[in-house]
Amino acid sequence: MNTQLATYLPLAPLALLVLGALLALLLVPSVRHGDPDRTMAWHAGMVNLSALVLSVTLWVRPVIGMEPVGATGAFRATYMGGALVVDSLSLLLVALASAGALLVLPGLMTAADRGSFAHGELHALLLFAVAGSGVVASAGDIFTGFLGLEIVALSIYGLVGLDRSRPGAHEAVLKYLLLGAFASAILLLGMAFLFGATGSLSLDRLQAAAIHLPPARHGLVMLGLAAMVAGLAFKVAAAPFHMWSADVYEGAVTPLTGFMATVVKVTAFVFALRLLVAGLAGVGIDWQPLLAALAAASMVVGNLMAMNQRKPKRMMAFSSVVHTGYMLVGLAAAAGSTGTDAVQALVVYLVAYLLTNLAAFGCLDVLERTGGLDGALQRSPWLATAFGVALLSLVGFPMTAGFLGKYMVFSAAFGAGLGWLGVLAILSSMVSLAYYMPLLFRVLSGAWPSSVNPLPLATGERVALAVSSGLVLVLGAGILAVAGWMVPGAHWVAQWALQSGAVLLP
Amino acid sequence: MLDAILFAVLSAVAVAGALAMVSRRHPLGSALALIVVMIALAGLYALLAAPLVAILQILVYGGAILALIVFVIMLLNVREEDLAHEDGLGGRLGMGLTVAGLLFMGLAAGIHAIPADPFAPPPPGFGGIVAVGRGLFRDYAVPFEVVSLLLTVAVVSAVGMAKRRLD
Amino acid sequence: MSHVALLAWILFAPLAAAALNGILALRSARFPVPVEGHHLRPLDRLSAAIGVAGPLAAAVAAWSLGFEFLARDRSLRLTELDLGTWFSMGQAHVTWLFRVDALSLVMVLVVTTVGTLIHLYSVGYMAGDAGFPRFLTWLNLFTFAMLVLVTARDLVVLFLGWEGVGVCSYLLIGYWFSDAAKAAAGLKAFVVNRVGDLGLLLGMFLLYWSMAPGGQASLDIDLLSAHVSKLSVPIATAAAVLLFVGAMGKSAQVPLHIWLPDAMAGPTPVSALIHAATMVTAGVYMVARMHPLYHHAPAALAFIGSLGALTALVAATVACTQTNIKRVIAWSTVSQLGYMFMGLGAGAFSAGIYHLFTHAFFKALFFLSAGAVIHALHGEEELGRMGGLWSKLRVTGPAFVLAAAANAGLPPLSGFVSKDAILVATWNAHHPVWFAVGLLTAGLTAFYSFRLVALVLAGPPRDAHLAEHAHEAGWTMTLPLVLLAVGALGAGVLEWPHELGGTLWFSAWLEPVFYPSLDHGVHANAVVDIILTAGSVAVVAIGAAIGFSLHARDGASTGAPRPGLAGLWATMKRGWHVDEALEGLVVRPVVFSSRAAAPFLDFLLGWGARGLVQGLALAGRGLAVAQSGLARHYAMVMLGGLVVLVAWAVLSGGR
Amino acid sequence: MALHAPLLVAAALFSIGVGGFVARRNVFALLMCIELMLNAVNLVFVTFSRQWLSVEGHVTVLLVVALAAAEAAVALAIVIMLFRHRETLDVDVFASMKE
Amino acid sequence: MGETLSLPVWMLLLPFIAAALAALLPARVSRAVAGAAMAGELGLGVMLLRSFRDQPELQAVASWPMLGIFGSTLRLGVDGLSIFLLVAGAALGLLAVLVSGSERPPAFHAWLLLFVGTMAGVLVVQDLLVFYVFWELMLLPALVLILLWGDSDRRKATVPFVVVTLVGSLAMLAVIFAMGAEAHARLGSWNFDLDALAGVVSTWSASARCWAFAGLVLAFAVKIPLFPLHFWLPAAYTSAPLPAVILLSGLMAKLGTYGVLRVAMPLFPEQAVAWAPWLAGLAVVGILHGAVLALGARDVRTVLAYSSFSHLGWIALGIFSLTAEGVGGAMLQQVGHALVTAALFILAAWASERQGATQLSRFGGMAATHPWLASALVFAAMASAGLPGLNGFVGEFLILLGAWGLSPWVAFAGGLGVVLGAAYLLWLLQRMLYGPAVQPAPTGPDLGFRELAVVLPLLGMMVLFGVRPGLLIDRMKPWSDAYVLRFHKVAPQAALPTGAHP
Repeated sequence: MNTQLATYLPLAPLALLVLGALLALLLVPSVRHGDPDRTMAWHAGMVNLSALVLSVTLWVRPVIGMEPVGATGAFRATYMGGALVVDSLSLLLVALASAGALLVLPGLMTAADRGSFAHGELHALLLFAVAGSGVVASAGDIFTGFLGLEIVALSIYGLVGLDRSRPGAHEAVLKYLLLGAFASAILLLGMAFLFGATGSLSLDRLQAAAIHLPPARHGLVMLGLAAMVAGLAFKVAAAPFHMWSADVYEGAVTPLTGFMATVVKVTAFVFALRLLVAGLAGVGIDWQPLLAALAAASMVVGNLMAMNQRKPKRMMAFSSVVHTGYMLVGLAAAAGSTGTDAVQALVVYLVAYLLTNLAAFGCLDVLERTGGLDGALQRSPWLATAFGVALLSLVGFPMTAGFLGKYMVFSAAFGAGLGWLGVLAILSSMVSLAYYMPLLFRVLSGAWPSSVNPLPLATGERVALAVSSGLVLVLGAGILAVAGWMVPGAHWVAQWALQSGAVLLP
Repeated sequence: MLDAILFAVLSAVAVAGALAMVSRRHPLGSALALIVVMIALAGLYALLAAPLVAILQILVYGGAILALIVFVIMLLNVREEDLAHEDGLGGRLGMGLTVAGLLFMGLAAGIHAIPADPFAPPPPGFGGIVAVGRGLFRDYAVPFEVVSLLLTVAVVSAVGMAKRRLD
Repeated sequence: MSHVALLAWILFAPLAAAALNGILALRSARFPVPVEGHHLRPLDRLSAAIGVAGPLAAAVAAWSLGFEFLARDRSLRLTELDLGTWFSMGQAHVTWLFRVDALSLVMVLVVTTVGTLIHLYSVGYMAGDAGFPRFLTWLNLFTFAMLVLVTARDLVVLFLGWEGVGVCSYLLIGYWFSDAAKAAAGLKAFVVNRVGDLGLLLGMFLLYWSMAPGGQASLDIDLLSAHVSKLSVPIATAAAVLLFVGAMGKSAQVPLHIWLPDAMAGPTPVSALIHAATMVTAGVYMVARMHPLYHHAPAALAFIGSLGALTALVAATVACTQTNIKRVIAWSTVSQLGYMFMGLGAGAFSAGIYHLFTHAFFKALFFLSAGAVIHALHGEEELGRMGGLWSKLRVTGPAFVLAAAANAGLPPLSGFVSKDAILVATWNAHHPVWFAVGLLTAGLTAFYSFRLVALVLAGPPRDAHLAEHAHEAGWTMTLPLVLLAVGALGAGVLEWPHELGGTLWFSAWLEPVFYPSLDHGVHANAVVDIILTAGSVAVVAIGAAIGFSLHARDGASTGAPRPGLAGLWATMKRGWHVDEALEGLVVRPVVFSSRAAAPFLDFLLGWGARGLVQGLALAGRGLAVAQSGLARHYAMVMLGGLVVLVAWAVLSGGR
Repeated sequence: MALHAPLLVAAALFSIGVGGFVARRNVFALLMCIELMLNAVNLVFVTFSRQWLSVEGHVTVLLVVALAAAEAAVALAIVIMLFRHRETLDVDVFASMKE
Repeated sequence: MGETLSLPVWMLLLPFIAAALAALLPARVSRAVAGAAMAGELGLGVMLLRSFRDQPELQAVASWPMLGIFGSTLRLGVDGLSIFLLVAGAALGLLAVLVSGSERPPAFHAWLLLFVGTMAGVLVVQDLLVFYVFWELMLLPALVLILLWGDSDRRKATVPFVVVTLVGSLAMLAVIFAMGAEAHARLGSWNFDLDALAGVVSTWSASARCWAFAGLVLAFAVKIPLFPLHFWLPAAYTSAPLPAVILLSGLMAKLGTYGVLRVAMPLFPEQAVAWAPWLAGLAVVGILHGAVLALGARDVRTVLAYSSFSHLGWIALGIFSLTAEGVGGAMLQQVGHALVTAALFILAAWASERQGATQLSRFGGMAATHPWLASALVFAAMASAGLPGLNGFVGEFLILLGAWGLSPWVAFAGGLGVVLGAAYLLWLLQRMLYGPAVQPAPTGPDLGFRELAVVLPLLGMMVLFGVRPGLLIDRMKPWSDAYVLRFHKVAPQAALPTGAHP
């Protein structure tokens, strides 16, 4: 195979996603005979699956043009003068995004069958969202990354707005769009100031400029940071920029909520990693307090709000604000320390969070669809088990992914001298019991109307839930590494996360 | 010197227009005020050696987007009672602008901290169509392409939402 | 047979009997056989044989050991049985070490001999009871525990016997458990005893830790006795008093005496064996056993003596007023125990032990004959329905009179000698008050003893029907009466005063034990002794005369002798309201806190914990005000956040 | 003409836009406030690229304009949908989900 | 450092493997599997005992290298403190399986095995992080067993239980992180090995060590439970199914005191010495409070639950006395009480199912109708009341002896518990067994062969350990002596008190 072409192979996942999305657009009108919905769904599934497989394969066996970075086996390939970057982190994000899309797809299809989605757009937009996070993953400069975030956002607007069956959808999309645009403007302002300080927005030039930045310009950098962090805080739903999330999560159909809560958030965090840890690593300013404050606020506010929620979905929304707080703890630690521990911890947490919430929202969707949570154990034990696993992981119970992530992030915080933040995080974990446990108890031992029949579950949903909750356990089994037993799945994740850290901090 | 005066006037017009836009009750009024702001901004761009941007500002903004907005307002043939009856707008504006004033003070303070070195004279053709075009299509091809993707997504979403039910 | 083997026999014969009987008891409880009349079922005969054989074997071994000792030099009268370590932690090293010396042997003889007789008696008394094997099981087990108590060389092992007898007494008092009141009486006995046991424990701890710094911490009685002189007097006193608290519980001294009268709920043999002859005297034995400590702590001795005197007097007054035959004897037991402690308090250890010895015989006799009376009246215990039984009960009657006389202390019976020894001792130890109290008590004792005789035997029957059908019991019951009567009559010989031409064999026998703490009180001015003796005899005679004459008349009531005394009489009959007082002071508060106070506290705790969560939730609701659903409010909050961030940037910016 | 003046003007415009956004209830007004904020951002970009004499700022401005157009398109679609649904342009009407 | 696989490791793995099996097999078989597994566990425990040397240090050590972020090396092993608890855990597990009805589903036995396994994990690991992991995992089986197979009011019971326990253990987690970070800063790598940490934290400031000690003690005090953290206990114990309650009160509670002995006090000896009197005071309050509550309780299981609370107070008292006698007594009592409480709960459950009720007001006269059951109950109650010659006594005696070494007043107050203990136990017997037979009269036969086979060994061991406690304490003595010596160093007066004289 032509080496010239082979050097572009790393771009394949991204290209695949974009082309897949555009192809979907072409398919929308053309598929008329047969079952158009299934066709579109298969298309979306296949594209995501192949993107996932491709990125994993590329991670396992890097090809020509991917130069190793550091000794961890991390690598990077750059294109068009650094405008496009493909490295361990970007491959991980693509993998996560397409995996997330795959896992919500069955739920979305069932929802679409019930609601009056316009299927064509549905799948096209889902693909566009994944492609958007692909752009974020390999954007060589901040502005491109920002555009990627906007692509994701616009497709989510569309996805939420497409659903005409839910009364809340319109309201949700309206709030989301208005506040989202507002936040984007703020973020852009920050970017402009950053541009003013460094004269460029491309990451490597930013890095170069940051290292010998005249102190006189620090003020400008700080200003830019403040605004950009505010904008990002909106995207990841960190207090006090979180308030949209509950309403939007409630308004959107549950699988979509799951997608928002996981893929979008993770994408935004990767962008933040690129900007703060990689881009401005060198600049002699310590903005740890900024992130720490946001983290603290998110944990406190999220907990206090979540305690009073009656609707599980809103509760989950606020609880995901709390988890944003935990991730910000990791980010703060990463911003403070020069080692890769914190970044690795944060990335592992991102993976754990993604899997856990996909499982949780998936189960929630099915349960709410059919007779509520109470006594689900009698109705369908496996579903209840999956939900239980997800909840325990949210609590951070050992042998679940949640514990692994929390362990690494918290220990990173303590290691980076953010002990107070670590203690606060643990306190918030205590408080979070107050709203997770009752849910678990309802599922395990609630009384259920015997009239309700066992749950009708589409095969796809079964598979999705099994995979997500199963992966939660696999990743959680990583703790077995304490006994020197490297559990394959968890070990790979840890490695991948380590390399992601390495590419950010060469 | 002339620049300074022009700059002062244009800035004044822009700010005044902005205030007008914010405080007009009827959207059409606000839209007209916005147009004024944009034209003034175009002037400022021109003063800042960005002729192409200035022109595009007038064309795209003044033309396309505003037209779109006005068009939609007309299309919906909004009657007076459909409008948000903005009772107590004054109070809300007062409060909003006060907080926004805090923001402004913060930004201004930040801006003041920057060393204010005067501008170097721009090289010939700076900000002209050639320079910007070369930048746009060579150095910044990727963002450009991404924006095209973005616009596609926007169209898909918009159509998906706006089109009537299929059934 | 070697001494050690004999000691082993003494200890384990009763235990083996208890084990075998236990199996029989479980079997007969699981597969009940109906009983008809006062007859032993086949299984009962077997268990009766076992149950009597056990203590009998022990008694034989004990006597042979005793004669072996007599043959030896007095300094060599010691035998030890070592069964290895019990437990060892820190400096606490406790061994299964059993020891018989002169003092222990006295107790062993009493326990086994009197015990055997009572076992035999109970075979007849309990015949026809459904739970016969169970009864003998507990009785044997009690014998074993009591023997452990008196032979233990380590305080902890002694404590094992101490609690063991307590449990057996609990089980035997509540033997007829289907009657809730009887079971409750057992419960009361056990709990009150536990209060005393706590004192005993704390006493041990104090001794232990006081020796610990020197590395000589131990609970071995002999080691303690050896090192006791190292203790400062205050500590010795505290320890002595704490130990004595244990004795107060076990030996029913005021105010821990309340359980003993209720303990009469048990079958009469139990009252005779446990609550008259043996267990209740354990406290006396323990104090005597720890005599070096008490000798080292005079204040403690004084306390003991005073409390003994008080108990003796109070109990005697109460005994005068009781109308239940067994309760009279029970109160008299309390009073006699007070006597013993008075003797110990006067430093006359051997006198105290001697009174214990004689008391075992005549009080057992007293109870058993009373039991025979009750048996004859088909379980009737109320004096109000007795009387005129002298003619009916040819054996029991005289035995009853003899027991009463000995209890009253009429010469030449054993009771006279021992009581006299104590009185003399108190005088010579310069405790005139105690002496006076003792004298008064002696009078009262005589009074109620003969009041009892009169009410039971003399005069016309108060209940003709009952008297009509009264009948003498079988040989198993009368034989023990006779033998015990011999004991009550003859035991006095062992300590017959010099002045009356006797020799003090008993105190001589005990002297090697008590040698360290000089056993004064016996060798004193002979003239004084004579006078004191004469006085006491006079008082006793008067008391006896009044008691008999008042109640022998036909139609004599069991109540107050004359109306004027009615109020006082009632008070005394209620035991001076000690029971009620303790009920109000201790039991009520505990019950209240268990029913109300403690649960309420827990309620508060749980509520507080829940309140914490509620508080957080409340704060959340406060926060939720901003979550109004209005986009522009959200935007306002965001703007606030942005302002703060920008402010931070500006303030921390320039550097 | 120094660096500060245009930046201050931009800051002012941005703040006014923000103030309007938190105050108004009419959808169109809100959209226009966002447009105003974006324009302020553009001014900042232009100013700084004037200072750095780098064309990157101009390019970015053009892309931001496109972005604004995209957002406007979606926003107007939503407005149409909502108006079709609820016959109003008042944002405050849409507050069914709260707490 | 030892090999990678040793007896303790097998004892740790066996329950988990068996649990996986039991979950998949049909009900009858799964119960057999569970029983066999527990029997095997017990066998392994006996083998371990036979090879055990009476020495203070860790034995049968296995060790693995750990992944860097988790620490350096993982050590597993047993010593005088843990070995008998480990064996008792196996025995109680076997007991639990024996008394669990054959109608129980496979999942039930699987969870039972998991419960035993996690507790074994807590007992054998020497690495604080892994200790924490097992500590947390232990909660899950308890929770599930109560929630799925408990009584009607189980929901109400479990919420405070779980929440309080988790809050406590998260406090411990915070301390663990702080110590690990200190080790990371000092040694350059994460390290949670207990011995390593002991060296690391000794340099902390006094206040820091105070907070850390407080956090650890909080976590363990909840499990013990120490007054005033006991409010979750009665509901949890009374609503749990019998096999679960055997493990709950038999072993899980002991793990609280075990944690204090193993983790909290060795890491922070000065704080332990300084706080000991206050903690001992709390323990005494717990003894009395529990006893008083048991006196007033109107339900068999409630009485036993409070009695368990009171007895755990004894153990805690012995530990905090910081004397060889007290600590040794506490260690002995940890094992002894496991026997007694298991027997009591089992017998009470059997009595209740024959009576068809658990409220004491509906009991009475059982000694006449079910003499053997009654005799066994009286026997167990006497053992629980600390009757000399049965296994309750020696422990209580040593504990009180040690407590006097700490302060005579503590010993006195604790001693009142002896009186109250007798009171509530006899009062329980009085209401259940004595008095006239009630209506409706208890039904069903007296103890059958299978039941005797379960309960007789227990009673036998009570006598055995009552008369020859040396079988246990001779193993424990070297450990406890060495243990108490540590506190000599920091405060001589605490280690060998002369007993403050009144």
